Amino acid sequence: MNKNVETLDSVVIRFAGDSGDGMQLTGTQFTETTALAGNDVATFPDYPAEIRAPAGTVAGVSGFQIQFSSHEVFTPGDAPDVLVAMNAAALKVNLGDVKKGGTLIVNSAGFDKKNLEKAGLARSPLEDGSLAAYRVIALDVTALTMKALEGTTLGRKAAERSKNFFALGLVYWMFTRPLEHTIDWIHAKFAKKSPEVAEANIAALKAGHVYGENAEIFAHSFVVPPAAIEPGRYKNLSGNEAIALGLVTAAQLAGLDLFLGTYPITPASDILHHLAALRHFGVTTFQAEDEIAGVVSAIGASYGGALAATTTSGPGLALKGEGMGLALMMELPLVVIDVQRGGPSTGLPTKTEQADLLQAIFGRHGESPLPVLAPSTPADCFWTAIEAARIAIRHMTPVIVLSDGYLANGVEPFKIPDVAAIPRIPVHFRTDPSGFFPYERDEHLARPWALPGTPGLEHRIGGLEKHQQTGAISYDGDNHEQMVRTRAAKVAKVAESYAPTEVLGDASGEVLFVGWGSTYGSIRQAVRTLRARGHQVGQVHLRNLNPLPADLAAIFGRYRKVIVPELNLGQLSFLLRGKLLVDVVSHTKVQGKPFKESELLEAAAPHLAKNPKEKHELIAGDRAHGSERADA
Amino acid sequence: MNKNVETLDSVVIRFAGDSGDGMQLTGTQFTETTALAGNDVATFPDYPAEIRAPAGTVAGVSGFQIQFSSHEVFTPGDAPDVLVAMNAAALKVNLGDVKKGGTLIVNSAGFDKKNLEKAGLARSPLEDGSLAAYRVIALDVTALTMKALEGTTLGRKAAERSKNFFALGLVYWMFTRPLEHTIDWIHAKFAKKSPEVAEANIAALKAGHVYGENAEIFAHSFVVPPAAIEPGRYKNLSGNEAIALGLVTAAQLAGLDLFLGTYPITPASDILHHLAALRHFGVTTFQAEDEIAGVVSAIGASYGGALAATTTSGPGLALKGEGMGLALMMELPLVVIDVQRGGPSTGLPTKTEQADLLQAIFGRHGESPLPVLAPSTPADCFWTAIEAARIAIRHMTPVIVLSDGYLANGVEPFKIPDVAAIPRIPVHFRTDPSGFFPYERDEHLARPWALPGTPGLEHRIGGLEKHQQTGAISYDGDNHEQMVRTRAAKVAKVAESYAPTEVLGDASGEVLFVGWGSTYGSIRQAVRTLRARGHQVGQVHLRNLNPLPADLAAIFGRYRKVIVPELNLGQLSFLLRGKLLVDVVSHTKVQGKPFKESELLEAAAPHLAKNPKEKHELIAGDRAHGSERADA
Amino acid sequence: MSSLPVIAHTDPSALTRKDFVPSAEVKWCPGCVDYSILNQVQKLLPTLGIPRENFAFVSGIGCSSRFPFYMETFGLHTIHGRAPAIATGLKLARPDLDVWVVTGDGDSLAIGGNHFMHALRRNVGLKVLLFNNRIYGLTKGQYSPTSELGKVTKSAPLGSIDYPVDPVTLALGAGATFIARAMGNDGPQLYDVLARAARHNATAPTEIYTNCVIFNDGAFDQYTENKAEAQLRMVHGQPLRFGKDGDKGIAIDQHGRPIVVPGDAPNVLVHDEQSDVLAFLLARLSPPEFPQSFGVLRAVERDSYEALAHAQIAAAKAKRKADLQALLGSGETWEVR
Amino acid sequence: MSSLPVIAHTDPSALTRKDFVPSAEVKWCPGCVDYSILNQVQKLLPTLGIPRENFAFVSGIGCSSRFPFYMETFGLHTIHGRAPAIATGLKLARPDLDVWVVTGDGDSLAIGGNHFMHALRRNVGLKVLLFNNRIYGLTKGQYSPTSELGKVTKSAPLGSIDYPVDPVTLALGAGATFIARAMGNDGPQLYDVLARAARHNATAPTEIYTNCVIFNDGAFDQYTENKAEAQLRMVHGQPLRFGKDGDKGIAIDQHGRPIVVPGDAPNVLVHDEQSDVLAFLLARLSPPEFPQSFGVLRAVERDSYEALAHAQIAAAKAKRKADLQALLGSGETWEVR
Ligand SMILES: Cc1ncc(C[n+]2csc(CCOP(=O)(O)OP(=O)(O)O)c2C)c(N)n1
Ligand SMILES: Cc1ncc(C[n+]2csc(CCOP(=O)(O)OP(=O)(O)O)c2C)c(N)n1
Ligand code: SF4
Ligand code: SF4
Ligand SMILES: [Mg+2]
Ligand SMILES: [Mg+2]
Repeated sequence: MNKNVETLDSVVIRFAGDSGDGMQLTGTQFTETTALAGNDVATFPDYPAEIRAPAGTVAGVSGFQIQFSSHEVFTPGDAPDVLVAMNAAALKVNLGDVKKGGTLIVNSAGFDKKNLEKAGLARSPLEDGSLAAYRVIALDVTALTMKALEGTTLGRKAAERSKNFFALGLVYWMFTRPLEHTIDWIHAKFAKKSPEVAEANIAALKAGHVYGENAEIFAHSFVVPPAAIEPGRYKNLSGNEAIALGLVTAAQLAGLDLFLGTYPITPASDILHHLAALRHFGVTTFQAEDEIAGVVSAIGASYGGALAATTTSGPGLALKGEGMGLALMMELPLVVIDVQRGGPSTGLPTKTEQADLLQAIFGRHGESPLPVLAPSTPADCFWTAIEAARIAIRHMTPVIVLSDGYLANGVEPFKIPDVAAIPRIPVHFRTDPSGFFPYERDEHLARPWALPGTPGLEHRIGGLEKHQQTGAISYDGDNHEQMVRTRAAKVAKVAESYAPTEVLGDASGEVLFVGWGSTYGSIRQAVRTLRARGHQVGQVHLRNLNPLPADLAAIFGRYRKVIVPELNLGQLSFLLRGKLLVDVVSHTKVQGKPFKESELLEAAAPHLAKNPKEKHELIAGDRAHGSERADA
Repeated sequence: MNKNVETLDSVVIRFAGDSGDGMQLTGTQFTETTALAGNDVATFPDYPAEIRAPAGTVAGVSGFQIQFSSHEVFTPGDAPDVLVAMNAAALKVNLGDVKKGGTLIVNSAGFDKKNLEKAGLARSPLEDGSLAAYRVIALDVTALTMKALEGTTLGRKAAERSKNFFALGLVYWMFTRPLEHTIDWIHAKFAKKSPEVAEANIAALKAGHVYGENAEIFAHSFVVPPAAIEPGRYKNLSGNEAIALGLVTAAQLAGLDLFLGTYPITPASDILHHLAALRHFGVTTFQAEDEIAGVVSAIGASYGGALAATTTSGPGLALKGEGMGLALMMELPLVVIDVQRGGPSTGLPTKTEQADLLQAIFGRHGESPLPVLAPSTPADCFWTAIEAARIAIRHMTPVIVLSDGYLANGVEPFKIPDVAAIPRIPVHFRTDPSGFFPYERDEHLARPWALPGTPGLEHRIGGLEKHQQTGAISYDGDNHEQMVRTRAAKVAKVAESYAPTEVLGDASGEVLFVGWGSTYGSIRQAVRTLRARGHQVGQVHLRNLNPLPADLAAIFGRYRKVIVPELNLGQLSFLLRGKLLVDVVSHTKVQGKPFKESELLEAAAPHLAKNPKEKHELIAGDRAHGSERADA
Repeated sequence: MSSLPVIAHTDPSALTRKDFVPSAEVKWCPGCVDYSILNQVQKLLPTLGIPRENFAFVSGIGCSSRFPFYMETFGLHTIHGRAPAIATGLKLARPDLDVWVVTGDGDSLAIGGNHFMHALRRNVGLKVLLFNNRIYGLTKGQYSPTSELGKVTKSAPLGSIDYPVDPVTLALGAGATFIARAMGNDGPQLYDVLARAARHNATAPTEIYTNCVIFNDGAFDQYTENKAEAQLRMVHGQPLRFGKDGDKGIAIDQHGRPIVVPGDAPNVLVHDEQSDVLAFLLARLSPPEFPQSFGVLRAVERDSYEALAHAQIAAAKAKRKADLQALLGSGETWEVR
Repeated sequence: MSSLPVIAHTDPSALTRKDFVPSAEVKWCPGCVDYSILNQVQKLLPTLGIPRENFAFVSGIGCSSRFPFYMETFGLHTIHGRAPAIATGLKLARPDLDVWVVTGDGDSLAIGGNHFMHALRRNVGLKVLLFNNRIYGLTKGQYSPTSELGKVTKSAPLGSIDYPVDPVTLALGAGATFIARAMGNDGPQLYDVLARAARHNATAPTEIYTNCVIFNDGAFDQYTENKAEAQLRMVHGQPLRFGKDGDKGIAIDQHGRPIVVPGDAPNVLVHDEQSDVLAFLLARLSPPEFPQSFGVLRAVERDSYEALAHAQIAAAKAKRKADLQALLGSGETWEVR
C-alpha cells in the first residue's frame, strides 16, 4: 500500500457519462466538498441538448468539469488532468480535451459491445492501444458497485444507479477528501423517501474510497492545499439562482413586491423556477402565454408599483422589443433578463454565446436607448440584478441584463452578503397631487412614479409621443425632438453614477483586454498567466455596456493594444470602435463554448513584447485599484 | 387689366385647409398640371394625425406643398412663396413657414367668429395687422364659388365643396397654367356618378381662373419655363405605390408569383392596398392576424417558391425580428419593407423619421446579418424594391428595405421604364436529386432553392443550427462557428455586386455629405446651392446600408470633412464610425419632418472654406461620374 | 413587505358623471358610436361605489383604444393588441384596482387574439369593452377578423375571403365565465349590460356593436331596422322569445340544433346564464334565419385569477417566514476564515 | 406567370410505410407516446394517393415539433408557435401540396394560440396534429395551458392557478369546420381519426392525448382505466351511448345542459358532425360526471381559404390581362421630349 501524498497547485477534473449516470450530481458533490476544503473552485456543467437522448450514445453524454486550486481560479480549466468516463461514448466525446499524460478513470463495464456500437466505435479504445498517451485506470465500476451492495435490499437496476457514487468515492480518495459532506447530503436527500437508496449510495461511496485506499493502482494520492480566499460564509450558486436571489433582494431593498412576467425558455427557465418557490416573499410569478405577454404584464405590474422583471433568451428578447419600447416611452422601471444562448433563430439552445449585445442596445424601432448590463460570473449575477433594479428605479427606465448559458448553469462560490449592509434602493412614489405633471423630471431626468389608486393623480399615458411636461399626446415636432433627446440624455446620465472603471492587472503596458459577461474568468486567467510571464497586461471587464463608462478612452490610451475577446463576431468591438473611434483588436469565437485560456494567450501573442521586462510579483487579487466587484 | 407676365425660376406653393377641404386633391391636380407643363416638381403632402379631427381646428389642418422649377428640384422647398389658406386654422398653422414677403391667398369666409374660435385665435389676423410682412389677397372664396354655381342644381353644402376648385382655378391663372388636365380629370372622376358635381367643380375652376384674369388684385401673372428633364414618359408616383409596382415587376422579372404577408400599419398599409388590386398579376396578398404571421406566412410562401414580401412600420419591424431570424437561418429569399415613422413605441405614426436603421441591421438575436437597402426618393422606391428582390434571390437571404413616411406618401415624377430593358432576375430551382444537399453553396454562397413537390429532394430544415452541407441538426461547435461565419460572409459578398459608389457634385474638396433614404433631395438641394456659391462639395447617398460599399473609405479621404445628416440621433454616423473609424460629423433632426435646405447649409457652414475659390459652372445633373440611379 | 403608499381614498358616494369627464377634447369622428359608449360608461362608474382613483383603463391601439384619454381616471394607451396582458399584470400587482380593458375588434381579435383568449381562460378580474365595428378604423378601413365574407375594402378590393370569427363563441370556447353583447347605440341596453359586467368578479367581456360612420356605416342596421324580429333579448330564467309580442321562441332539436318554434310552444328554451352550451347556441343565432342575441349570454362565479394568486401568496406567507438573510444563507454553505 | 419547375410526380400507389421513414434517429424519450403517433402517420400517408414529394410537415418548437425530422417528406422545423401561420403561407402559395402542421399544447395554445385560432377561422387546408401532453416537454416540465388546475410543476411548486383551456371548444369557438380528438396510444382509434382528418378539405385539427413519460406520466390514465365508462366514442348518425354495452346515453335538458340517461331512453342524442352546438356540448363532457368524447366531433364542408384565394385570382385573371408595361404606364402620364 502506498501512502505517499503529493501536493498540487491546481487540478482540473471532468466527470463524464450518460445523462442517466448522474454526472451533474457527482460533479456538484465534488465541488462542494472541495470548496468546503478551502480550495477556490470554478465549474462547468455540460448537458446534452436532447431531453432524453438514447442511453449510451454520443448525443446523450453529460459532463461536469471542475478546476480547484490553492490560489484563485477563474475558469474550470482548459484541459482536464483527470477524466472520469463512465462509458465509451463519454470517453469518445471528451478524450480530445484531456491533457496529454493525464489520467483516465474509466468504467470498463461501459465498453461492452452494445456500448461501443452506440458510441459508434468499431473497437474498444481500452484495447486498441489508442490511449497510450494517457495514464489509464480501467475498472469495472458497475461490478464493483454491485459487489459493494450485495446484501442490500435493492434490485440490480437500482443498485447499478449508485455507481456514480463509487466513482466519486474513488476520486475523493485520490484527492484526499473527506466523505462527510456527501454522506450528509445523501441522508438529507434520500433518507426519508427511500432509505434503501440512501444506504446503497453511501455504501457505494465508501466502497469507492476504500478501493482507492487498497487497490494498488495509484502511486499516491494528491492534496491541493486551501487557497487564500476572502473570509466569510460561502455557498455555491448558479447564475440563474443568483439572478433570482438578486431580484428578490432588490425588491426587499426597495420595499416593493417582486413581479416576474415570463415565458419558459432554455436556459432562462430556472430563474422562473427559483422565484416561483418564493411566494412567501410576496413574489408573483406569472407564466404568461408568450414572451410578449411576459414583458407587457411586467409593464402593467410596474405601473401598479411592483418591482417588475421579465426573463428570457434570445428568441424571446426579439419578441419583447416592441414591449420594451413601450416601457421606455412610458418611462417605467423594468428589469429585462436575457440569458443568451447560441443563435440565430433557435440556434444552439443549450449552448452559450454573447451575440445579443447589439440587439439589446439597438434592437428596437425608433430612438429607444436603455441601459444594458452584464454580469461576469455566476455570483456576480446576484449583484448585477440588484444594480439593474437600482438603475431602473432611479431613472424610471427598462434595463436589460445580459447573462448567458455559461453563467446561468455555471456554479461558483458566492460569499453570502450581510443584507443589512447592502444600500437600500430609494423609491419615491408621488402622492401629492398639487403641481403634479406626469412627465416632469428630477435630477436623474426621471419622471415621477405615480400609482393608480392615488387620489388626484389621475392621468393618461401611453406609447404615443407626449408633451414634455403634461404627458398629453403631442404631435409637435419640436416637442418630439426634445423628448427624443431627453430620453437619450436620461440614459446617458446613468454613467454618472458609475465608480471609476476598475483595471485588473497592470494599469498600463503592452495589452489591455476588454471583455464583458461570462468571459471574465478566461480573460482573468490569461492575464494572470501573461503577467506571470513578465508581460504588462491589464484587464477591463465591463459591467455597463450602455451607456459605456466615460473613462474608457483614457484607460485605453495607456496600452499599446486593446484586445476585445468575445463569443460572437465582434459586437463589443464594433460598439467601442463606433463610440470611441479606437482601433481595437477583435478576437472572437462562436462555438457555443467559453474561451480557453490558451486561445486568449494565442490572441495576445502577436501584440506582446518579445522580451518581457521582468517577472511580476503576483499579489493576491492582482487589482490595479481595488474597489470590490460588488454593488457598492 | 394688367397683362404682365413675369418669368420665375422656381416657385414653392402650399395649399392648406381643413381636412374636409380637399387640399390633397387640389395639390395633386396642381402638381400634375405643372408636371405636364414641363416643370420639374417635388411635393410634400401633410395630413392630420386624426382620422377626422373636428372641422376648423388646428388638429384638422391638411396641407400640400409643391416646388416647381425650370431646373431640377429635389425637395418641395423650405418656405412657400405662396400660401393658399382656406380657413383661420390653416393660416395659423402654416404662416410661420411662409417666406417673408410671400403671398397669402386666404378665403376670408374661413375667418368668421366660429372659425377663429376653433383655431384658438382671439382676433382675426386679417384685421389685426399681424400679416403686414406679407402680400395678402383675401377674398370670400366661398361666396364667389356659390355665386359661380348659381343656377346649378346643387345644394348649398355640395356647392360649397367646390370652393377648392375655385382656389385652384385662381392659382392656375396666377401661374399661367391651362385648365384642361383638371377638367378632364373631373370628367373622368365624377361624370358618371354625379354629373352635377362634375359640372359644379368645373364651373368653380373656371370661375377662379376668370376671377384672376379680371380682378385687379394681381400685378401680373407668372410663368415658370419648362425644365430640361430627361426625355421619356412620366407619371407621378408615391413611394408606397412605387414599392408595390417594384415588387410586382421583380416577380415578373423572376418569373415568380408575388406573395405579400402583412398586417396593416400606418404609413405602410397603402402598399398592401395597391398590391391587393393586382390579383390579375397572380398576386396573393394575405392580411395576416399580426406582423409575426405576416412575416412567417411569407417565409412559408418563399419556401414554396413564391417571391415573398412583408411590409410594415417600426413597431411591426420589432415584432418581425424572430421571424427574420428564422428566414436567415433557413436561408430563404424574403423582402421586408419597413416604412419608418416617428418612434419609439407608437410614437408619431403619421410623421417621418429614419430611426430604424440600427434596428434593421442589428435587431435580431444571435449573429444574424442581412442586407439592408434604402430608397432615396419616391420613384427610387421602385428600383430599390427590385434590387432587394434581386439580392434576396441571388443570395437566398431576407433583405430589409427602409422606406419612410416621407417617401411613402410623397410623390415625384417617375420615368416609366421599358420593362423589356430591365435585366431579368435569374432563378434556379433545384430539381436534380442526385448529389443534392440542402446547405451546399454556390459562388454567391447561396444554398439551393429546393421546392416541396420536387421528387427526391425531400429534406428537413429549420431554426436549429445545421450541418454546413447536409442541413441536418448539428450541435457541433466547429460547425456552428463555420456556419455563423459563412452566413456573415454571404451577406458581406453582396457588396461585390455593387457598382462603384456614385459621387454627386465635386469628387473631392471641402465637405462630403453622406446620407441615406429620404434626405436625398434636401442634401442634393443643399449641395447644389453650396456649389453655386463656389464651394467644393460632394454628396454620397447610400442605397446599400448593409453591407456598406467597399470604396467609401477612399472617397471619404478626398474631403476635409464628412457630414452625415440624418433624421435620427446619428445612426448612420455611428455605423460609419464603427465600420470605418472615420470621425464623421453627425447632423441630426428628429421632428417628424424632413430637413430644410437651410438647415443643411447651416450644418455645413463651420466646415466650409471662408473664401470659396470660384463659382462653379453647374452642369445639368451635376454628377461626378454618371451612372444612372436606376437598377443597372 | 411592499411599501406602497398608504392612502386615504376619496368618497365614491359623491361621484357624478362629470367627475369622469376630463378636459381633453374627444377626437372621434362626429357620429361615431364610440361617443355613446363613452357616455354610458361615464354614467355607470359613479354608481359602482368605487373611489375614482381606483379605476384604471387600459387600451391597445385603434380608434376605440383612444377611450382612456377621454376618461378622468388612470389610463394607459398602450400598444396594439396587448392591453389584456398589460392589464393582467396590473390586476395581479394591484387587485384593489378596478381595471377596465378597452379594445377594438382588430386589437383584441387580430393581433391581440391570444392575450384576449388567455385573459378569459385565466379568469382575470378585468372588464373588457370590445368595440366591434367590424373594421379597422384607425388605419382607415381594412377588413377585420369580424368583417363579413365578401366585404370590399381597400385591402380586399375584390371582397374578403376570410370567414369572420364571433367574439362571443370564441370567448365561450376559451371558457369565459361572463360574456355579453350589446348594441353600442342603444343606451339603455348597453347600460344594463355594462352594469352587469361591472359587477362580475372576474373577466367580463362585452362585445359592443359600434357603427363606424366613416369606414363601415350601417354595418349593424340589420339588428335595428326590425328590432323585434332581429333581436333576441336574453333574461336569465325567462323563456327565450322574440318577435312581435314574443310570438316566437328558440328551441333545440335532437341534433342539438337551434330551431324557431311558436312563442308558447312547451319546448321553448329558458335562458340560463350558467349553461355554456346554451350560451354557445344563442351566440350562434344570426339573421336571417334567427334573431341576433343581445344581453348576458353567460355569467358564472368562479374564483378570479388574482384571487387565487393572492390566496396562494397569503398561504405561503402564513406558512413560512420571509427571511431574506436566511434565504441567501440557505443550502450547503461553508466558512472561510 | 410563375415559372415553378414543371415536374413529373412519382407514383403514389407504390408507396409503403417505409418510404416515410428517414434515416435520422428518433430522439424522443423511450416510452414517449409521440412514437405511436409517428407510427400511425407513417402508416396512413401511403394510403392517401398523394406523391411523397407533395407532403410538407411544418412544426414549431417542442418535443412534438421534432416530428418533421422523423418523416421522409419535406419538413420545416420552425419557431415556437408560428407553424400554422407559416403553413398558411405555404398552402396559399402552393395549394397542390398536402400540408401538415405538427404542434404541442404549448406551441399551439400558449405562444401560438392566435395563429392556431386564425388558421381555423380562415379554414386553411392544413391538417393539424396537436400533441397534447398537458405539459411543456422540451423545456423540462412547466405546466401548459391545458394542464389541470392545481398541477404542481417546477414553475408552480404550490400548484398552478391557471384554468386550463380545451383545444376542442376553442376550435369550435373559432368556427372550425373539423375537429377531432384521439388517444395517442390507441393506434386503431388514432388511425381512424387521422384518416378522416387527412381527407377533410380544409383545416383539420386533431387533439391527440400524448402521455409524456418524463414530466406528466399518467395524465391520461383516467380515460383508459375504465374505457367503457370513461370514453364516449362518437359516430356520425349513431346515438351517443357509452358504458357497458352502451347502457348509458347523453341527452340535453331544457337549459341546454348535458345529462346522462339510460342508453335506451328516447331522448338520447344522435351524433351529428354538422351541428356545432352538439359538438360544443360533447367537448364539454368530462369525467367524473361524464365520459370524455373521442372521435370526430365536427366535420362540415366549406370552401377552404386557399380555394377562395385562388378562385379570386383566377377570376381576376380571366377578367383583366396582366400587362406589366401597361400597369407601369397607367394613370396620368406625360411625355418629356
Ligand atoms: C404593432 C402594430 N401593428 C399595427 C398597428 C396599426 N394599427 C393601429 S390600430 C389598428 C387596427 C384598428 O382596428 P380596431 O382594433 O378594430 O380598432 P378601431 O380603430 O376599429 O376602433 C392597426 C392595424 C399598430 N399601431 N401597431
Ligand atoms: C420564442 C420561444 N419561446 C420559448 C421557447 C422555449 N420553448 C420551446 S418548446 C416550449 C414548449 C413546449 O411545449 P409543447 O408545445 O407543449 O411541446 P412538447 O415539448 O410538450 O411536445 C417552449 C416554452 C422557444 N423555443 N422559443
Ligand atoms: S373612423 Fe370610424 S371608428 Fe374611427 S372614430 Fe371615425 S367613425 Fe369612429
Ligand atoms: S420529455 Fe415527454 S414529451 Fe418530450 S420526448 Fe420525453 S416523454 Fe416525450
Ligand atoms: Mg374595429
Ligand atoms: Mg406539451
